[in-house]
Amino acid sequence: SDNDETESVSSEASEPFKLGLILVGPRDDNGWSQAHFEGASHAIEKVGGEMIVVDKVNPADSPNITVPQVVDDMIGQGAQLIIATSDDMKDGILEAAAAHPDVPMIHASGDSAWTDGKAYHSELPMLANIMGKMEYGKMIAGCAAALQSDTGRISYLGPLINDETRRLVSSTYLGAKHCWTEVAGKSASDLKFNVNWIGFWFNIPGVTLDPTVVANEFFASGTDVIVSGIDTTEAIVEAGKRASAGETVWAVPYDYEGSCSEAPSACLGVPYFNWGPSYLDAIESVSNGSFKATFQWLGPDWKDINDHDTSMIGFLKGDGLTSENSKELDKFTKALGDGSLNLWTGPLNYQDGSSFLGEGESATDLQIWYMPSLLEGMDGPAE
Amino acid sequence: MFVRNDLLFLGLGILVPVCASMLVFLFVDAPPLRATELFFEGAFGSSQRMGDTLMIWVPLLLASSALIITFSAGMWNIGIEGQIIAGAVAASFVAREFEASTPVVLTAMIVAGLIGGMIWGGLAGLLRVRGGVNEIFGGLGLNFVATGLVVYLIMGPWSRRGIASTGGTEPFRPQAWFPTLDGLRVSPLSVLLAIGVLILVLWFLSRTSYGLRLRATGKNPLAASRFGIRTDAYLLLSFLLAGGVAGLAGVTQAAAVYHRLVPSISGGYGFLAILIVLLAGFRGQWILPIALFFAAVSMASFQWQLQLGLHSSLGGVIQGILVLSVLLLSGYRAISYMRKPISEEGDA
Amino acid sequence: MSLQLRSITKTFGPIVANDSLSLTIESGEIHGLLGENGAGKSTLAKVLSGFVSPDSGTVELDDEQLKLSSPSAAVSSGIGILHQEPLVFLDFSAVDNMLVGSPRDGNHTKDLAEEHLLKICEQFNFSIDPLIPVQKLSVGERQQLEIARLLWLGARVLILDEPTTAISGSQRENLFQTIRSLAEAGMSVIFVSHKLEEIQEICSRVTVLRQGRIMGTKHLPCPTSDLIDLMFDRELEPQGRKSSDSLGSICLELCGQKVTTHFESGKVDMTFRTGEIVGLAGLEGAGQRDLLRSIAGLDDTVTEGVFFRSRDIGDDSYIHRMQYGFHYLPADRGREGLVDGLTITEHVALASPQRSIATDWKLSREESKKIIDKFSIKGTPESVPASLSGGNQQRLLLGLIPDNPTVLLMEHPTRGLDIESAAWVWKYLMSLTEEGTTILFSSSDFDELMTYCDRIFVFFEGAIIQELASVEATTERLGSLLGGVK
Amino acid sequence: MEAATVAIIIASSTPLVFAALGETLTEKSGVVNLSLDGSMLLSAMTGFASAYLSGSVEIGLCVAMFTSATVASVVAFAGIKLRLNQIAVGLVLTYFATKASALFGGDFVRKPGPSIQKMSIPGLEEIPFVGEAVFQQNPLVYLSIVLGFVLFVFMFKTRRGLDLHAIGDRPEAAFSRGINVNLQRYVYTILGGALVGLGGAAFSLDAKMGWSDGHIANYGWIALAIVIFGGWHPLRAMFGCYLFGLIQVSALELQPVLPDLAQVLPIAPFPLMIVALVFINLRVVHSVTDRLGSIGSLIRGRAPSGLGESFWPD
Ligand SMILES: Nc1ncnc2c1ncn2[C@@H]1O[C@H](COP(=O)(O)OP(=O)(O)OP(=O)(O)O)[C@@H](O)[C@H]1O
Ligand SMILES: Nc1ncnc2c1ncn2[C@@H]1O[C@H](COP(=O)(O)OP(=O)(O)OP(=O)(O)O)[C@@H](O)[C@H]1O
Ligand SMILES: [Mg+2]
Ligand SMILES: [Mg+2]
Repeated sequence: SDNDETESVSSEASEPFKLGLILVGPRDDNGWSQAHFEGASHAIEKVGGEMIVVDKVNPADSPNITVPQVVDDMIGQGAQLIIATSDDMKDGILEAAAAHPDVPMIHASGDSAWTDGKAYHSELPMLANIMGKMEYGKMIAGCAAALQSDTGRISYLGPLINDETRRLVSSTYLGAKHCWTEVAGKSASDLKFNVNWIGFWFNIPGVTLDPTVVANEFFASGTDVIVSGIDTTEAIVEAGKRASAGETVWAVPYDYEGSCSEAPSACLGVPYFNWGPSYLDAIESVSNGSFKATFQWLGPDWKDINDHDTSMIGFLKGDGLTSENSKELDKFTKALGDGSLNLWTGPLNYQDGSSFLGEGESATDLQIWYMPSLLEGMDGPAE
Repeated sequence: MFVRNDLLFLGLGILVPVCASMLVFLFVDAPPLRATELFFEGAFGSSQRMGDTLMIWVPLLLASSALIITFSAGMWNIGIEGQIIAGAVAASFVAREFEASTPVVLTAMIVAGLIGGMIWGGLAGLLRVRGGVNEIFGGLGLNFVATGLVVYLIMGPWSRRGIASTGGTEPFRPQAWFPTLDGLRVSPLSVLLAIGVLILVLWFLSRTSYGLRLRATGKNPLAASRFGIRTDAYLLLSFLLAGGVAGLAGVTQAAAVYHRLVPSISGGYGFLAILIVLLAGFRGQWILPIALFFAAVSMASFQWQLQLGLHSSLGGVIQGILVLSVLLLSGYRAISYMRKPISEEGDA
Repeated sequence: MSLQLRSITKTFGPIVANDSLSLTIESGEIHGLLGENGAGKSTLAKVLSGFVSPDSGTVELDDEQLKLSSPSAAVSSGIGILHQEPLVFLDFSAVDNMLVGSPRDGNHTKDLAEEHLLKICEQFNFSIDPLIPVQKLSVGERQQLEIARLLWLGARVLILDEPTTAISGSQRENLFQTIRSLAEAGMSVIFVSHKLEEIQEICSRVTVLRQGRIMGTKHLPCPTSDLIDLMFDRELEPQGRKSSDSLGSICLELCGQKVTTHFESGKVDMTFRTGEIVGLAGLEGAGQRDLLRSIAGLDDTVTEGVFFRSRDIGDDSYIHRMQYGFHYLPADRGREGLVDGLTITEHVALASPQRSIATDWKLSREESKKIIDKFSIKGTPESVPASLSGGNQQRLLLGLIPDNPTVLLMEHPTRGLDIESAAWVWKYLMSLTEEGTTILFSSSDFDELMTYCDRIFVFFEGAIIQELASVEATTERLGSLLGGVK
Repeated sequence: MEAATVAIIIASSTPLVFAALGETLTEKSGVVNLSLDGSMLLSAMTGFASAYLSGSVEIGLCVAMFTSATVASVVAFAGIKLRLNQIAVGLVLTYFATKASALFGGDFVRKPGPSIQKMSIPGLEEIPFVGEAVFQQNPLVYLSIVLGFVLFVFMFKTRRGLDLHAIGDRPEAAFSRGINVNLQRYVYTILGGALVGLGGAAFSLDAKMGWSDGHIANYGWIALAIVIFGGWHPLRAMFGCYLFGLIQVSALELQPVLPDLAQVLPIAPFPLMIVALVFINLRVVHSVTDRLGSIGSLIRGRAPSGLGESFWPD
């Protein structure tokens, strides 16, 4: 099986750039890890370098390798930039960065380099963070779900619970609520939005809940659109299976541009990360010595959110979406882009009814990033 | 001629797995020679790498030590994974709850791990002796329960603030980390612990009267009871001891490897250890090298992935082939001996 | 119709179980096979029923040669065997038992089986509910079931190997009725037994085996003494152990002790004195083993009313009684006596009461060396039971007897030993009695019993039918008592 | 509970049913094939891979059955011919097959491939509740249910079934009745293995729709446990599988109520099964079940006496 051969492209540069990429899942998961893998490959091709990839770096799949260990070995092989691509690698990458303070590293989805963040590590000058403003992608996803749903029952297949997942599921809800009430003009009370958490980013038999079972249970309980928040594609697979059996159900996968391919007709579209450009910048800054421990939280390029060279966040519409819904969705996306529509505006309450944003108040990045709870109107545990 | 036969089988025992492995390499089109080279580099190439190999060696040694105890009593201790986990949980509890100097905390963690493992092992033993539940079934069940327990703790009482993830608990305070020499990840303490325990276990089994009675029970319970041995008590004892030793593996995993509690803390080493002990033919002295070899393969497997881009489970396949072929060969050998006319019965 | 055996020979290693036996059995005849333990009766039966293939020799039924390659082959050629412990399936119903392995053709269906069973039941007045699980049937009924099955499969020759050792008197009567009427119906029956009385009762002829050879065939009835002469070789009467005066105080008492054999069980009231040697004679399963085990306090036996030095030890476990110096020497060395896989040294360590945690292996090794020399065991301290011959295993068992036991309970103490070493062993055992050990042992060797016992109890069907002082014991007397003839 | 949920429980338990039935058959004959967890993974992989390459589900099913039949035959050969400890061999094979499935399945991870299509049964599907719960499934589900009853009839109502009990319970007696014990043990072990393979395929071609490393780990162990829990009785084993599915689903329903435990509840069946066994083994209970006759024996459930021991006529 040569699908996981180490990428290597000859280059005119004296000695080619070496990138070390640490993935939490398999590089071919049609989701989070594959998005990173292809983004990085894209970037490394551009500069003509080599990439050392280790995937499935998590205690369940690889009990005998830890992040610091991988980092050591990568540096040993001359990696000039290390990218650790999971929130689960936080402790590991911090330990490694402390051990190699002068090696450029990126922790995708971390906040250790955010000066006003809660977990700022001033002592790590070379550990940067990159994350995309997936909130927008999720809002679009939520909108698509609401537009297409007949029953008004939308379920979110959640991974584990933390700040990131709370803000993403909330964004989905905001998008859904807006399009359900404002666009489709139905009453808010008819919209049921619930979330179940499996306990990790992907299925670990015996440890997490089985996403396939969860998805099934969603559909059985009357849901007709599942929005996936996990790294892998169980939701869309289940939706496809039921759709092919004649049921009118859909799903919105996550993370990876290509993930609709597992069941195109049941796919309403996929909000995805396009890591290529940001990784390319990072590589170049390393080569010209300007790399610094910056915190980047990048949004879409509103000119064309699906532009591979410029947009960090994209949304690729799926065949499941009817043409008129697709038009509505474009309008919605445009409104988000030109700032005429900011869903993070009050009045908004938390699940428990306490106030999150007052009338007319709109949320700061800090408030959004460190989302402490779910929003009023959503069902499901918040921690 | 028996000797010649032995040599023949020894040769085959080495040759067959090696050839099979080479075939596998070719199948996944990896250069066998480079892979072999990487095996040594990856496992022993640098002090760092050796250290990492030892890091895998430690839990394997401890788990194997636990298993020879139960095997000596004629029991299949499939519950070992759960016993490792239980030990880790108990140790983590100490690490989280007690603030004290490193020596104190570590001692407390080791003791706690020992007890935790004993409890879990004891449960399997009780089920077998009192409940009439076959130890394989009971052990399996307890493994799942142990995982459930860890997940519950990690998601619930011991979860990180504002987070509900099976990813793991907060890292322990540094006082609860096994000390390491700088530049190495492996803790000399855990290596000493593992070797010490193995020696202790072998000593117990082969030198003490309790060990002797335990072995007698395993080999022929009926005859053993004729010698006045309370066989049930000894079955239980074997599970308690094995559980305790396995619990120590849990301690090292938590305090010397992950420095926190994760659901898969046992790393499947318990199961792998079963293979090691089978391969060692239940003979203790062989466990040291075989466990080391298995650890080396696991490390090499990582290098194969890193440098040849091979699949991470290649190492496991090779380990499997090795044990399977040796097992089958031994069986073939046994029956080919049986065919020979039985030596003279009776005496004049 | 007649069954002809031509020079059947079967050996197991050095043992010649059957030594070119030739024999003819007429149809309608009930032919007895007589012989002491190990004479070769069962082996012959197994050869005929296809369980073991003979080294040489042929079997003919109506002048056509039979291929007895397997049990089923034997059955299909008309020879069926009824084992002492019938090979039935306990969880199955009676009819299912008839069905298993029967040919799959129109006339071997479940209904026909049931029909046939009921017919047989009524013909020989058995009472077996076709649907009852075999577990619930007594051994006797299981035999009846097997007979019904064999008849159904068209057996013309029926072999019964010690069919009466495990069944009650009434069942035996019933069985004999059945056999007789089968014979009248022209069937040939081979009846293996030790019990002279029975042989006399139903056999028309009897063949006596000794050490695998035919000692003779007699028409019955004939004087029992003739049979005994054939079974056991006459020895000049050995003198008993005339030292009863040297006996000490009462050591062991049994009051209303029940001997729990699988069928009827007799009450026993007896007392044993310090230094006394008591022999228990009887056929396999006549009850002597159960008595020994219940005195030892082993799990599966009734042990009330046992008094050791006039204190009730009825409730004390086997392990507890060991502490009183009781020691039990089982007959089945492999299963119950020795732990295969452990060396002689380890056995010694196991037997010796260890106080310290760490065993002193040097000491145990020295100890085992001593035992090896003392009992002239062909082996080293490191050899395991499997590598020892039966005789040497027995020596090891004897060697493991603790230094001065109070009560020594032994099954067949010298089985598998040659004369000299047996004599030597007994010298050793008697020296123990000088120290005040009381010895109870079961044996099938008359000389042994007569030579070394102060008293002999003879068991028959789970009850003691006679107590003899060794001086009263003669081969004839014992032989006929064993057969239940007073 | 809605019919839809019942439908899910039945559908998601189907692979387990195949595996449990297969192992029941094997163990009835006196052989323990402990390799289930591995051979299910391996056959799930080969099944999907071949279906993916050939585009035909049928081929996938066959290959899957062949795969774990092969694994089973290794167990049989080692246990019967080589007289090795069946448990040891089973455990080693579990490990090997698991790793092999991951290694050789690399090219097929999360590839969209062919899958078994739903096939409602006209007429029956209209029955309220039952119709939706049972008769709007795919052929494999129907097969699993039918198989359960077929095996029941085979084991308890036919001559060959009788022989099967015989060789598992008292091989030497079976031999004396002219049954070729070891040959039959080979046959049943391999047949059972094939069913296990069907279970694996039921995962990759239906329940899970595709292949990814270790995604069905543990189900093999669960099946083995259910065999014991099922007291080596096909229908009781089937019941065990559905019970298992039920508890799994209820775990989800409970997540909002007790979020902490939601993760844990899916393993609840295990402690429950153990407790059940201990309870059944209690002397008191024995004395009751003994009186209950056939139902009692169903409740008690008994391991074949010759289980795990090799037999050879001398
Ligand atoms: N399978 C065997 N392997 C080795 N030796 C055997 C075997 N079966 C019988 N023998 C030996 O062959 C001899 C005759 O045995 P057999 O069982 O025929 O005697 P028997 O007359 O039936 O004795 P009993 O009256 O106690 O049943 C004995 O010495 C016995 O030890
Ligand atoms: N899935 C399973 N199904 C049935 N039996 C199993 C299974 N897993 C393990 N076993 C048990 O494995 C046993 C063989 O291993 P082991 O020697 O441990 O049995 P055991 O515990 O000694 O049996 P016993 O109940 O006679 O003591 C088989 O008898 C069987 O009961
Ligand atoms: Mg056992
Ligand atoms: Mg006999």
